[in-house]
Amino acid sequence: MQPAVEFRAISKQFGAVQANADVSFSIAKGSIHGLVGENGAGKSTLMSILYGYYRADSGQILLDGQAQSIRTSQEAIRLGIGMVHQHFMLVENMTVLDNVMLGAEGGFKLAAQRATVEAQLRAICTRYRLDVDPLATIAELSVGAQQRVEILKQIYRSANILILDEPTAVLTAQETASLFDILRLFKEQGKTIILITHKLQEILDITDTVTVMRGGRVIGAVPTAGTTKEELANMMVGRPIENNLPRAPYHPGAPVLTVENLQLQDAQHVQLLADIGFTLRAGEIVAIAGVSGNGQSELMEILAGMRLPTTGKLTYLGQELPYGRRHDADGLPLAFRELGIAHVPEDRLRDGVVKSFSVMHNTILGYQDKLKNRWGLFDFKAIAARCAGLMKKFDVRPANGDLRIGLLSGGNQQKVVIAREVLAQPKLMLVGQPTRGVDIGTIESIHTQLLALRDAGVAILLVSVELEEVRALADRILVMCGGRITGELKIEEFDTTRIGLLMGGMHKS
Amino acid sequence: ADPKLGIVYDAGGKFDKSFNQSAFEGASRFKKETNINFIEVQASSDTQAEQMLRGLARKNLDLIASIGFAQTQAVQKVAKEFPKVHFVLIDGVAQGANVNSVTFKEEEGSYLVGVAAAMASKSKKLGFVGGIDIPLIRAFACGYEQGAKATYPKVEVIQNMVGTTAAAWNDPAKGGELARSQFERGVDVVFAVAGGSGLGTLQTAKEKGKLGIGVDSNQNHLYPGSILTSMVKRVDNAIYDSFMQMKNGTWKAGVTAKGLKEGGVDWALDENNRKLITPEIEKRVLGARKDIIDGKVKVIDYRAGNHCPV
Amino acid sequence: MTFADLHLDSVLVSTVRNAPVLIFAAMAGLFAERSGVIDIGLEGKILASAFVSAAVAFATQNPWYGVAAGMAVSAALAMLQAYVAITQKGNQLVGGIAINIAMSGLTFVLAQFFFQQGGRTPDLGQARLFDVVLPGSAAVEHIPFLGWLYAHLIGGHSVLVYLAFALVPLVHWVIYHSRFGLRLRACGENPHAADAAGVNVERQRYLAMLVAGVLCSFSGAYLAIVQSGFFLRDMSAGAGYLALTAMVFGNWRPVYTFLGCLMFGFFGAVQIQIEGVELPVVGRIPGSLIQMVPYVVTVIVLAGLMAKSVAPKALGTPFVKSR
Amino acid sequence: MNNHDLPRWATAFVLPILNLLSAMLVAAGVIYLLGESPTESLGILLHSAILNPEGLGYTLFYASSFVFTGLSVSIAMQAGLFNIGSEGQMYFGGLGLTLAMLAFDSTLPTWALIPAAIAGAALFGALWACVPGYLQAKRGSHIVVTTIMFNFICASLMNFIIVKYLIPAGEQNTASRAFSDAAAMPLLNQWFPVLGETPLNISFLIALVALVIYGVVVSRSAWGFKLRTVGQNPHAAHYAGIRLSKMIITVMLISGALAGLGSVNSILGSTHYLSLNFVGGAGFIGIAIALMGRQHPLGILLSAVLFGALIQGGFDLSLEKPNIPTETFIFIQGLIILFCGAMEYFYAPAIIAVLKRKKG
Ligand SMILES: Nc1ncnc2c1ncn2[C@@H]1O[C@H](COP(=O)(O)OP(=O)(O)OP(=O)(O)O)[C@@H](O)[C@H]1O
Ligand SMILES: Nc1ncnc2c1ncn2[C@@H]1O[C@H](COP(=O)(O)OP(=O)(O)OP(=O)(O)O)[C@@H](O)[C@H]1O
Ligand SMILES: [Mg+2]
Ligand SMILES: [Mg+2]
Repeated sequence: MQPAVEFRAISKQFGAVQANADVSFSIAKGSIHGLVGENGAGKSTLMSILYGYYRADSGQILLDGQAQSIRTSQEAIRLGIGMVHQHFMLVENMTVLDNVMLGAEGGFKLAAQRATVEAQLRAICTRYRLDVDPLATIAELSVGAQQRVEILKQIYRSANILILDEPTAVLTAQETASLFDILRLFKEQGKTIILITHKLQEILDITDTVTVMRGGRVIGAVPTAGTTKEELANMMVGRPIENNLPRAPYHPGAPVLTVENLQLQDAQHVQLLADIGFTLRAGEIVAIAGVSGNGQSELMEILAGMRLPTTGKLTYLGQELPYGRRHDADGLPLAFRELGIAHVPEDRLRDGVVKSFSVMHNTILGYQDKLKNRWGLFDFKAIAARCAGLMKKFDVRPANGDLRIGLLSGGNQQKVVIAREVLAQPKLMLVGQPTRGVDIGTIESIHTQLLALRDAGVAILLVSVELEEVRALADRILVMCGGRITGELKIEEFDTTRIGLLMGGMHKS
Repeated sequence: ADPKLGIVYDAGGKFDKSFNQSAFEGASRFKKETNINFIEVQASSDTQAEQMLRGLARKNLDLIASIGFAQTQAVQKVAKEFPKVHFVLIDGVAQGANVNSVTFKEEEGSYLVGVAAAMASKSKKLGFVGGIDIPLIRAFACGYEQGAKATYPKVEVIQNMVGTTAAAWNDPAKGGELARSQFERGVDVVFAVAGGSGLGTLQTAKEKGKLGIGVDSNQNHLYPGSILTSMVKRVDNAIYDSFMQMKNGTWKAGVTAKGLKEGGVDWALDENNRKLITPEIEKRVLGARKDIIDGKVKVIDYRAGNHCPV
Repeated sequence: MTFADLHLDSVLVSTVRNAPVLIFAAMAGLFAERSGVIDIGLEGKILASAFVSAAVAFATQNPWYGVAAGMAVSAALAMLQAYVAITQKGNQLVGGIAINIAMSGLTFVLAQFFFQQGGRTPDLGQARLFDVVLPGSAAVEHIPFLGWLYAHLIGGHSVLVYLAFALVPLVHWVIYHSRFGLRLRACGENPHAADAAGVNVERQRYLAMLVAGVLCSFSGAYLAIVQSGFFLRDMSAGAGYLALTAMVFGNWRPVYTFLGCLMFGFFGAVQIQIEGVELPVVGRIPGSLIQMVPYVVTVIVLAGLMAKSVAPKALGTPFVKSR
Repeated sequence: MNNHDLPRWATAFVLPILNLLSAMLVAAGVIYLLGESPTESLGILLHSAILNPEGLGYTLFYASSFVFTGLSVSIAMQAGLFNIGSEGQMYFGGLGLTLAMLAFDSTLPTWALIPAAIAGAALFGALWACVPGYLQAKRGSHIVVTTIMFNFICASLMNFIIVKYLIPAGEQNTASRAFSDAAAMPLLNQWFPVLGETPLNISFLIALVALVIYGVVVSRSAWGFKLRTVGQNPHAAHYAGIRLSKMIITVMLISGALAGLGSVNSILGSTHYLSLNFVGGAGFIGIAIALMGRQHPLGILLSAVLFGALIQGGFDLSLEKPNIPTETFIFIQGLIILFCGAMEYFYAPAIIAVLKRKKG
C-alpha cells in the first residue's frame, strides 16, 4: 500500500545547528506512528516542515505517493494535515468555539456559523467523550482541557493526517488514556497519526511503528511489537537507561518546613486552598500528586513567596515565614531565597527563565544580589566560569553560555534552571514538574541530581503529575484534590489505584 | 554702496500669519522698490537666535532685524560683541548703542477695533480668541475690552485661549471651535489674535454669518463681507523704514514705541469691509482715534502693571 | 455661576463636532493594534491626508475628490508602515514616529511649494463638505429641547460626523462578529496560533493596516475640509496621539475607545465654557490652567476607575516563525 | 536567509551606512525637486555641521541635550516602559533649575551653583515622572497615556507659572529674568578656542559620563540586570524576587531626572533664563534617538550627534539656499529615522547574497 507520508532526505539547518540531517522514512496509511528522540533531536522541526511551518533546506515530502511542496500551514491544512503543537496554539482570550472556528469560519459573518459550529462541537464532545465547554474562554481552562481543545480542533477539521507533538506531556494518566481512546477511534476511521512523546510506555501502548531520531538523524525505525523500552531508550540516548536510581536509605532529619492550617482565597473569595497541613523534613522528598489545577501550583507559589496566603502558620527552620503585614508578594521571593528556599517553577518559560537573555544571564536570575560585588557590579569573568561549570556538571547542551536560552531545547532549559537552584545550596527545594517535556536521558540526570540533593540532607517538595516520577523520587506522597490534601502515603504503600482514587477526591477512611 | 541687510525670524517662522510674516512683507516691499536684497533665517529656539545673529553679524551686515521678543537677550548680547553692526528688535526692548528697539502699542489699535466691534454687535456680546495666555496677547485683549466698554459699558467680552504649546498658533480647528462656542453663547463679533489658529476663527465667523476681526496684517480680504476690520500692527512699516533709513544713512538707535500717532498700529478700512463699517461706526472709531492721538484718551497697557482696568 | 452658565447644550453639540477627528483615528489605531501592529504614526497620516485632501479639493473644487485623495495617501503611508513592520520586521514605534516627523516636514514643504502661502492651502470656499440638515428641522426648531435635539444635536452636522458615529457599531461588529475580526484579534493576540490554524498572518496584518490607513484619512479630511476649510502646517496638533490615548484608555475595545474620544471632546468643550467664568469654590481659574482640564480628568479616570489596561499580547512584535 | 548570519562588520557599519545613504538619496531627490543642487547642498550641510569647528560645537551642543532625553527614554525602555513624557519632564526640570538659580545666583559662586542647578533640574524632572510611574506601578495605568497627559499638563502649568510669577515686571519676553554671570556652565571654548563662540559647555562632558554610567549600570550591574528582567519578563522578575513596583517607580524617577538634566545644557549652557516652551521638542527627539540608538550608549550618542548635525547644518543650508525651507530637514530627519531605525535590515538580503556568491 502507498504510504500516507514519506520523508525523503529532509535536511534543515538553523544557523550552526543541523536540526534535521538526511531524514528519510515513511508512515503507513491508517497507522499510528511513534517518533521518539532526545530533546533537540529534531522531531518538532521535522513535523514543522511537514506542516509547512518551516521549509526544508533540501529533501522531499510525499503524500500518498505524490510529491508536495508545502510552503504554508494553509497548504498543509488543505492537504488534510492537522497538527497539535508542542506548545499550545490557542488564543487565550477567545472562547473554545472561536478558537475552533479560527481559520475555518465558513463565511464572513460569524453569528450564523457560531450556532451551527457550537452544535457540532457539542456533538463531537459527546461522541468522543471530550469534556470541553465550547463557550469557555481558553485562559480559564486547565492545561488538560486546553489539550482537549486542540484535539477538538483537529476532529472538527477532520484532518486525515494528524501530528501530535508531545500531547501527553501535561496530561494525567486518565487524560492520556482517554486521548488514546480517541486516537484509536481515528485509526479505525483510517486516519494516519504521528505521535511524538518522551514516554516510552505510551509508544508501546499505542503505536504500530516507531522511528527513533538522534542529533537530527534517523537512528532506526522498528515495528512496535518487536521492540522494548530498553531497546528504544538505548537507541535514543546511545546508552542504557537506569530505571531504578540508587538512593540512600530513608533517614529523615529535623523538620524544615511545617505548614499548619493554610488557607487561600482569591479576590472573588473562591477557596483555592483549604486546611493544608504537613511537615517536611531534611533529607526527604515529599511529592504532591494530583490532577493539575487542584491547588498544587498555588501551594508552591505560596511556599516560594510568590503569593500571600490568606491565613495559616508556616514555620521554616523554627521561624515563621515572613508574610506578615504585606499586602502583596512584591519582592518576597528574594527574602525566601535568602532563607535558603530554592524554587524550580513549574512553568519554566513563564517564570523560570528570561527567553531573550543568554544562558549565562539566566544563571544569575534570582541570585543577582548575591553575585554582585560591593560596587553593585557583576564580575562577568567569574560568572561565565560559574556558568561553564554548571553547564558541564548538569550536561547542558550545547555548552555555550552566550546562547540565548530561548534557543535551547526545553529539556536543556530545565537543566539550567535546576542547576541554578541546586547551586544555591538550599535547605528547602521546591520543585514543580521538573521533567515536563524532557527526554528520558535528561530525566535520568535530573532525577539523579534531585536524589543527590536529598541524600545531602536537603528537604525537597516535589509537585508532579507523573506518577512514574513520584514513584521514582518520593519518600512520602501527599495527594491533593480540590485544594485539600486528601491523603498521605509512604512510598512502600505506593499504589496507583489508591492514589487515583485520592486524586479524584475519594477519601478512604 | 548698498547696505547689507538681514532678518532673523523667531520660532513662528516667516509664515506665521503674524508679526514675522508682516516683517517679511515689509522687507519684500523694500526689496522690490530698491532692488536691494536681504538675508533671512529662522531661529527655532533662543539659542539658535543668538547663533543666527552672530552668524549674520560676522558676515559684516549693516543691519539685522530681529523679530519677536524672544530674541531680546540674544540681541543684547550680540550687539555688544559687534558694535559696528546695527540691530533693530521688534516687540522687545534691548540695550545697546547700536540697537533700535521697536515696540507697538497694540492696546491702542485694539481699542479702536473694540469700539468698532461694540458698535457693530447686535447682541452686545463680543468674543476674543487668543493664541497663548501671555502678556502680549492680554495687551490685545485688554485694549479691545477698553474700547468696547468705552463705547457701550454693558458690553460683555468672552475670552478664550487656544492652548499652551507652540501648536496653539497652528490649530485652526480649535480656533474655529472656540469661535463657535462663543457664538453659541451669543457673541456676534470675534477678534482673533492667534496666528494660524485665528484663521479658523475668521473662517468660522464667515460660516456662521458673524463678524470676525483680523490682526497684525490687514486680513479684511480673507472673507470680504464678514471681516469687520483688522487691527493692523505695522511691523512691515517698521522694517521697511529701518531698511530705508539704513540705505539713506538716517538710521538711529534708541527705543521707539509705535502707537496710533506714530502709525505703528491702526484699524483697517478698505473696499472689503467698506459695507460693514457704517458711517456711525466710522465716525465713532475715527473720533476715538483722534482722542488717543491727541492724548485725550489714555489706553492702558496691560503689560505696564500686569492688570486690566476693565 | 449657575447651571445655565455651563451651556450644556453648546457643550454637547461641540462634543459631537469635535469627536470625529479622534474617532476616525482611534478606530484606525484599533484595527492596526488589534492585529498586532503598533500604530503611533496616526498623527503623520492625519496630517498627510489633511494636506492632500485640502489640496485636491481645492484643485478640483470637489470635496469628494479631496476625501478620496486623502484616503489614497493615508493608505499608502499605512502600507509603508506595514511594509516596515510586517515585511521588514522593523521596530514599529520607530516606523510610526518616522512617518510623523517626515510628514510634519513634507506637508509644509509641499504646501509651500504648490501654494506659496506659508504652508497653508488656499481657502476651500465652496469645495467643502455640506452639513446635513435633517428634514423638517426648520419646523421643529422652535420647540424647546426637542427642536434643539433634532436640529442641532442630531442634525446639522457634516456627513463625516455621521460616518464617524456610524463607524462605532460597525467596527464593533467587524471586530467581534466577522471572520475578518476573528482573524484580526487572533493575529494580535497569538499570531502563532493564527498561523497554525491556517490564517495568513502577514496578509491579515497588511489588510488591517490598509483599513487603518483608510479610516485615518477621514480624520485628516475632517480637519481640513470640514472643520477648517483649509490646510495649515501641523494642524493635527496632537490629535493622533490623543486618539491613541483614547484607544489605550478604552482598552483596545471599540465602544470604550469611542467613549474615550467623547470624553476628550466633552472636557475640551467644558474647558472652553469655564474659561474666564467665576466658578463656585475655586473662583476664576486662569486660562492656562483651564487648558489642562481634559488631561487631568483622563489621568484621574484612568487611575481611579479603570481596571488595568490589557494590550493585545503580540502588540509590537513582528511575526517570525520560530520560537 | 537570516540576519544573524551577517558578519559583525556588516551589521555594525555597512548596513547603517547604506541606510544613511538611502535616506540622503531620497533627501537629495527632494532638494533637486525644490530646484537646488543636491551635491552642493550636502557639501554645505557637512561643512557647517561637522567640518567647521564652530559648527561642530553647535552640533555637539544640541547633541548634549538629546543625549539626556535619549537616555531618559532609553532607561525606561529597558524596563519595558515607554516614557513619552521626557518633553514635559525636561520642561519641569527647567523650572527646578530656574528656581534654584533665582534663589542663589547672587549669593553662591559658580562651583556651588552648578551642582544646585543639576540637583534642581534632576529633582523636578523626577518629580514630574513620579506620578505616572506611581500610577503604572500601583494602579496599572498605562504609562503611555499618563505621560502624554502629563506633557499637556506640564505645558499648561509652566505657562501659568512663567507668565504669572517669573516674567520680570515690564519685560515683554515670556521668560524668567536672566541669571547672573556666575550661573553659567563653563564653556569648552575656554580650552578649545577653535570652537569659537559656541555654547558647547561641560554639559557635553557630563552627557558622555552619563552615557558611560548608563552603559555600565544597564549591562554590568545587578540593578541593571533587574531592570532588564522587568522589561523582558515581569513574571520571571517576580519569581526572581525583584520588586516590580519599586523598580518601575525608581526607573521612572531616574528617567525623569535624566530628562530634567537636559535642561541644564540648554539653559545654563546657553540662554541663562527659562523661557516658554524652551524644550522645543527635544523630549520627542529623545524617543527617536532611543529607538534608533537601540538603547545602547554608543547608539544613543551617534544618533544624538546625527540629529544635532541635521539641526545645525540645516540652518546654514537654509541660509545659503533660500529655496530649501528649514522644514525640509524635519522631513529628512523622518527619512533617516525610517531608513536607519525601522528598516535597518533592508539591505541585509542583498549583502548576504553578495557574500554567498563570493564564497560559492
Ligand atoms: N527556530 C529555530 N532557530 C534556531 N534553532 C532552532 C530553531 N528551532 C529549533 N532549533 C534547534 O534545532 C534543534 C532541533 O529542535 P527540535 O525542536 O526539532 O527538537 P525536538 O526533537 O522537538 O526536541 P524536544 O524533545 O525538546 O521537543 C535543536 O537543537 C533546537 O535548538
Ligand atoms: N505547554 C506547557 N508547557 C509547560 N507548562 C505549561 C504548558 N502549558 C501550561 N503550562 C503550565 O502548567 C501549569 C499547570 O496549569 P493548570 O492550570 O493545569 O494546573 P495547576 O498549575 O496545577 O493549577 P492552577 O490551574 O490552579 O494554577 C500552569 O502553571 C501552566 O502555566
Ligand atoms: Mg519538540
Ligand atoms: Mg520538549
